[in-house]
Amino acid sequence: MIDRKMSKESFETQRTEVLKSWPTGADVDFDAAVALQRAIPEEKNFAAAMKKADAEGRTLLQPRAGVALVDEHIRLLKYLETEGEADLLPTTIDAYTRQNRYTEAAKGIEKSQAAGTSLLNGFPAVNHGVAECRRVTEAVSKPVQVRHGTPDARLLAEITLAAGFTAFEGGGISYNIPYAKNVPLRSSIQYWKYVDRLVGLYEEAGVRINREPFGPLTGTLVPPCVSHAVAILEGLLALEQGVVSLTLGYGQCGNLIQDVAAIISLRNLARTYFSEAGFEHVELTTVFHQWMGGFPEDEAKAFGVISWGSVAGRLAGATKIIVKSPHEAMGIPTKEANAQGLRTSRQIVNMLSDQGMLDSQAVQREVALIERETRAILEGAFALSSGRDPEEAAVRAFEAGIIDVPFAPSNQNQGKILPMRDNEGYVRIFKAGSLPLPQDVLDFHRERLEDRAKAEGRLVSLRMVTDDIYAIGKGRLVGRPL
Amino acid sequence: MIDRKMSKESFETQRTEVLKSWPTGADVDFDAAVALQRAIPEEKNFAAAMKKADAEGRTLLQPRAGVALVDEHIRLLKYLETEGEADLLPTTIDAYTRQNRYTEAAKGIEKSQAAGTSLLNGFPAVNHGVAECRRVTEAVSKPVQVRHGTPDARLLAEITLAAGFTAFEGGGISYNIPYAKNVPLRSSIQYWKYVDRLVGLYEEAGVRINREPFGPLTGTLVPPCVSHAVAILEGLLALEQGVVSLTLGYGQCGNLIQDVAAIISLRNLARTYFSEAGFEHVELTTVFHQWMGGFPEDEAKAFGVISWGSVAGRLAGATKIIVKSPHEAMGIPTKEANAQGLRTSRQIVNMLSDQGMLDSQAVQREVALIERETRAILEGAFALSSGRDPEEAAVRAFEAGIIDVPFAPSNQNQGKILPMRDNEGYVRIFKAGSLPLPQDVLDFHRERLEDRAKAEGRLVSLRMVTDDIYAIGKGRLVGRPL
Amino acid sequence: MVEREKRPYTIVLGVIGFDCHSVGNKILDAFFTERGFKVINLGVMVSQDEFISAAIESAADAILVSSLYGHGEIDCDGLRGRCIERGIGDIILWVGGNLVVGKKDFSEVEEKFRSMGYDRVFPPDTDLDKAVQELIQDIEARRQKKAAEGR
Amino acid sequence: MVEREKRPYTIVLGVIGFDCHSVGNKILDAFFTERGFKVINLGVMVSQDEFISAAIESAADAILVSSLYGHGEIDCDGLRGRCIERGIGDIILWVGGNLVVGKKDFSEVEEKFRSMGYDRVFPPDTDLDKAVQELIQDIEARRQKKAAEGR
Ligand code: B12
Ligand code: B12
Repeated sequence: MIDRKMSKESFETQRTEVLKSWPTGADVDFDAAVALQRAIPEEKNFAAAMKKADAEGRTLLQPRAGVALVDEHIRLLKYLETEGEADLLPTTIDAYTRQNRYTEAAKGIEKSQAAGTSLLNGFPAVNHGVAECRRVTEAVSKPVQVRHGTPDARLLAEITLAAGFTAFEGGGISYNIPYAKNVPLRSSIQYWKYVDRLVGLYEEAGVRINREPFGPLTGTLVPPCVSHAVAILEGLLALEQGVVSLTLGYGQCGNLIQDVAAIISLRNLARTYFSEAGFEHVELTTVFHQWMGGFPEDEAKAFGVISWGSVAGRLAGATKIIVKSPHEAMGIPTKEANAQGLRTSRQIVNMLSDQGMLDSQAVQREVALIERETRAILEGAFALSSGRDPEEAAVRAFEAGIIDVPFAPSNQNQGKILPMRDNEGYVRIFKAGSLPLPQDVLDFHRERLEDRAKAEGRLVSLRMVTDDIYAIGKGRLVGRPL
Repeated sequence: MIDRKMSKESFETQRTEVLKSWPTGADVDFDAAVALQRAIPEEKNFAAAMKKADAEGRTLLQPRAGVALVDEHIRLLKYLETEGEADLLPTTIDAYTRQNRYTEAAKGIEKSQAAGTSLLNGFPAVNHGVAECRRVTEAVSKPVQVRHGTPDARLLAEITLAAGFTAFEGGGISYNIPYAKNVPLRSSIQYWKYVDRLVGLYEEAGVRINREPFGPLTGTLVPPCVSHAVAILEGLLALEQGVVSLTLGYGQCGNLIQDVAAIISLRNLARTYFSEAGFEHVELTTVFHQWMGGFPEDEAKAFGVISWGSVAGRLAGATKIIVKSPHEAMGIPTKEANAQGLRTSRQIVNMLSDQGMLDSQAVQREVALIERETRAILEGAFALSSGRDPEEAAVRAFEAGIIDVPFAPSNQNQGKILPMRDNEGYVRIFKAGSLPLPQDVLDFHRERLEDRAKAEGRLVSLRMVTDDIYAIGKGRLVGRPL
Repeated sequence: MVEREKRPYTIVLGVIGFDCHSVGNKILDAFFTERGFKVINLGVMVSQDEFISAAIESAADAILVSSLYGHGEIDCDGLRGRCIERGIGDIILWVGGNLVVGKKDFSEVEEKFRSMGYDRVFPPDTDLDKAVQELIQDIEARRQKKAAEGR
Repeated sequence: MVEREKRPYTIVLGVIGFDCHSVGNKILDAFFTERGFKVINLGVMVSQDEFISAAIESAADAILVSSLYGHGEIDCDGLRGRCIERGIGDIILWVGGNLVVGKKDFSEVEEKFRSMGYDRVFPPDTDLDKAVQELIQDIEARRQKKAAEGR
């Protein structure tokens, strides 16, 4: 096993620079941070909560939420834990902070103060700094995670972990390709090595921080094999830096069999790849994201989509589900709407929790398919690196289009792949670009799409992709002609 | 095959009496009614809509709804067809009319006019009479059914069918046992023979009216074998009088496998029993009722229950689903809340419609169990009659407790049976009373309940039944101790 | 001090009007019986006069009326008056369930039924453990008042 | 009568600010291209100046700004002013998407962005077929006006 841990010197050099990049960085004191983290009771530690849920076979619920001002944000989180009955809390970061635009974030804070309502789409943790962020983690009684979409989240990680957050979402691939336009993949992976190493340092100091690569990517018809390949590469990158508590994610596609198979295969693949790479001590858990693409505007219909996500997430046996709100299509939810999404999901998960997981031959068939596809992509990627280096593999695979994320904004992504639903709503691959899938698999996808086209009396075409993008928002799964 | 059709004379004698029982009866003119019904376009005929949906493998959605005044009722139904996107419409009758208390209903109409809002829990069709009811069926563009709970619905049937309603819910058992206190079962079955014969007369005149025995009975933890036995007896009674379009129903229990198995077994059993009895030309369809027991008061949670019902109904392949509203626990829904329940269900059913039905070994096992149980009950019942007369079988079976409906108000029902959920939420039988189930089946039920009790660290007890009655309302499926 | 009556708390239970909802009624019966009350359960579809006759016959402390199906406003009106007419004007009258048609603000519903002469009004999600305490209080208060009045 | 210009309708498309939502942008690109427009698509994360430079360079008829992520109120403000400063003050400016933070009444949102100088404002469920008609109208009107002014 090749040790790819970032060197102490390299980390320290970067750290000095990172902490200087915005004034609030100066308040980060690692030893004080470790002391603070150690004092956090077990039931507020995210990694412990995930481990426990996994052991008990439970599925936890977590919303997304973040507003500009600290007190408002605390009120929001407290509401979600009491009225929303959330098991796990988030702190969703605003989009300026995600792009390290702290000056703009500061303007957003000011404007929000003036307007008396949040004009930012999240919580600008860096601007608020360690002490203010600590008020957040101390005010609530459930574990809190930082959720964002930041290619360079080094300062954000330093500040939030020092403030008592016990989980940090993201990764060098998943927080670049869907979230940025022209950040080199190599750079974002380097930035995220730093974050993972920081988590490793906490681990070495006796503090377990949960890490979660962002599974859904663009959230829009991403075939499971594509997001699984990214999840496993990011998982390896995190483990290499000393991460132990790792949650791999997947965004609901909408067909129940495919969604259940996706979570099962994600677990299988991760266990195999991680242990093959020499990582035996991994606290592996999964997260299932309720439908991440366009939602229906009508709240009643949105409740249907939310419920269906909870059904699939629970029947798949995911460790946690990220919950949407009935406001999804319209805008950032009020705390009330957010809590409603949670309670709908709670009712479903509770009612299903005694019923076991779904399994069937169809599920097993799909598991086998997804595993073959993902392996083909990963092996194609590793073939481009020496010593199965996940960093090299990722960078080269994106260059070569061996990994290709549909509809992504990044110029680091070839963008040649096009997904499409088959006649039963499975997300299949219409244009494979350079994905190295075996010919029989490609043929299988094509056949399934032809079946659909026949059923709809039209030819397989780009129009069907567009129809599929709109479909759930318009009240269906498959984008059929009217 | 013994012809048990009610004789022409007997029917005509009763008819004269029935039509005189309230002034509006005088307006019923069968020939005019047939002419009116024949002029109704195919897409507004309920039987045709059910047949078409069955052929296409679709699942239709229907709400419950009824208010005191005609114009208000028309507005309600139109709202449900436009804003609610309902496939089928109801007209739910008020509880005074259900007890033939037309004087009280008249008072309710008056008070509602004065109050400017409906003080009745349904539409008093008899008081309104043929011409006013016809305004209802003419105002809408979807098929409309009469839904009620009336032991003696002869006049109601005469008036509503003459007014262009094309479907009529109920039956001599299912509209007595859960809906009355001391109406002799033999009487209600006689009353319903009249209704079925009336439908048979329409049939003979070329007009197909859909009939639907009320599947869920008390709606509270009714084991599938009990409601299936009732459904099949009522089905036979209806077919004997010349009914052709028949929809058998089942109220969701909550465990997915059991619910899917229930619909599959209901269809299998009905086909077999009907053809054994010599009825080959039956347009058999099924209706799945979303959870009919106590609902959560919180609307977000209610949306979860509604969605879960839609999932199960669709995965079971039911021909239609009766939809609840987020107001269920609180009171008769506003038209808005009713439409919300419909749209949530619509989103689910649409998203699932391409995904096929659920099938698995577990489903097949449960189908076999339900079929054995139901057969045991039905054969026990038929053994008490001569020539497998469903009427005699039903009356004697209820006397002997061979059919026994849990929690029913009627003194015609022994009320010795007690259901209880097992550890996976299946509704099992705790106290079987005199149900003639094979010993190994009873042992199986008991084992499953003991499993649950063990998991909960308590003894199998009445307390668990009470806990189960409250469970879904309190956000769970199985009523576990806290 | 007046002596505390020893005989069991006696209550008449039933679902009023043409209401067939029997599940809650069965639960209330089991619940109050388990807690030592003497329960005269009239079941569903009980008329005002049946309630009163049963209460007179059993010398009940209280009548607990349920109405679930929405016609409560019509069915429950006048019960206090009939009680007075028939000589048990001071009996404790409780009512609970889904008392009116539709989802209404409970405080309005409470107000409405209070003004009809009901001593307490309960929503469907009533905490029965709390209700039982209140019932004992109400019954004790009534018994002591009656004893003091020397009746 | 002024002669109708023959060159293709030219539009600049992009998602403003630090907004990464690329799906709608790709759909708009495909949609307008299919309908014969010349589309200069700047993709996501486009600054105000990039929009204007692209519009000047291509002599565009209109700029179609998208904002999905909620910062529209901050990001979109001032674009009309910069257009005026840079000499294309009369360009057609459209904006659409989830323009503000939260679920707000659309008429208020429309009002707000109109007052920032946008000619038309679109919600996320915009009917694109209708929008394309409106765009042709707006462009024709602007071209004729310019022709009439003899510029
Ligand atoms: C998919 C998605 C994502 C994906 C995006 C992947 C990608 N790179 O594209 C991911 C997961 C990465 C993501 C991230 C974020 N998202 Co997002 N996302 C969505 C979601 C679910 C669907 C968007 C979509 O693709 N729709 C399908 C396309 C076809 O529709 P569209 O984008 O609306 O575009 C159409 C119309 O708007 C219209 N239109 C758009 N612009 C214009 C312009 C003109 C002139 C005209 C005529 C028409 C027009 O036409 C388009 C084509 O039909 C929406 C909610 C929803 N709609 O259901 C949230 C949503 C847009 N996201 C939201 C937010 C806040 C974020 C984040 C900031 C994270 C957070 N705090 O929650 C980050 C953004 C970070 C950043 N830097 O931008 C919010 C915005 C909130 C608000 N405005 O109040 C939304 C509404 C969700 C919500 N309710 O909270 N998101
Ligand atoms: C099961 C059910 C049925 C079954 C009843 C079977 C049976 N025989 O019992 C069936 C399907 C037959 C049925 C029929 C009807 N039902 Co119904 N039914 C329900 C449902 C879903 C559950 C009721 C239940 O069993 N709950 C569980 C028990 C334990 O709770 P509970 O009954 O509320 O009783 C508790 C409390 O209310 C309280 N309580 C009750 N009384 C009292 C009294 C006192 C003094 C105290 C302290 C406490 C107390 O304590 C009880 C024990 O915890 C409710 C809605 C709901 N709650 O979710 C509708 C509901 C009660 N039904 C309703 C209606 C209208 C009807 C019908 C008229 C049909 C229709 N138009 O929709 C018919 C009734 C015909 C008739 N003649 O009565 C409405 C009433 C509407 C309103 N008030 O505005 C409801 C609320 C549904 C709705 N939202 O429309 N129903």
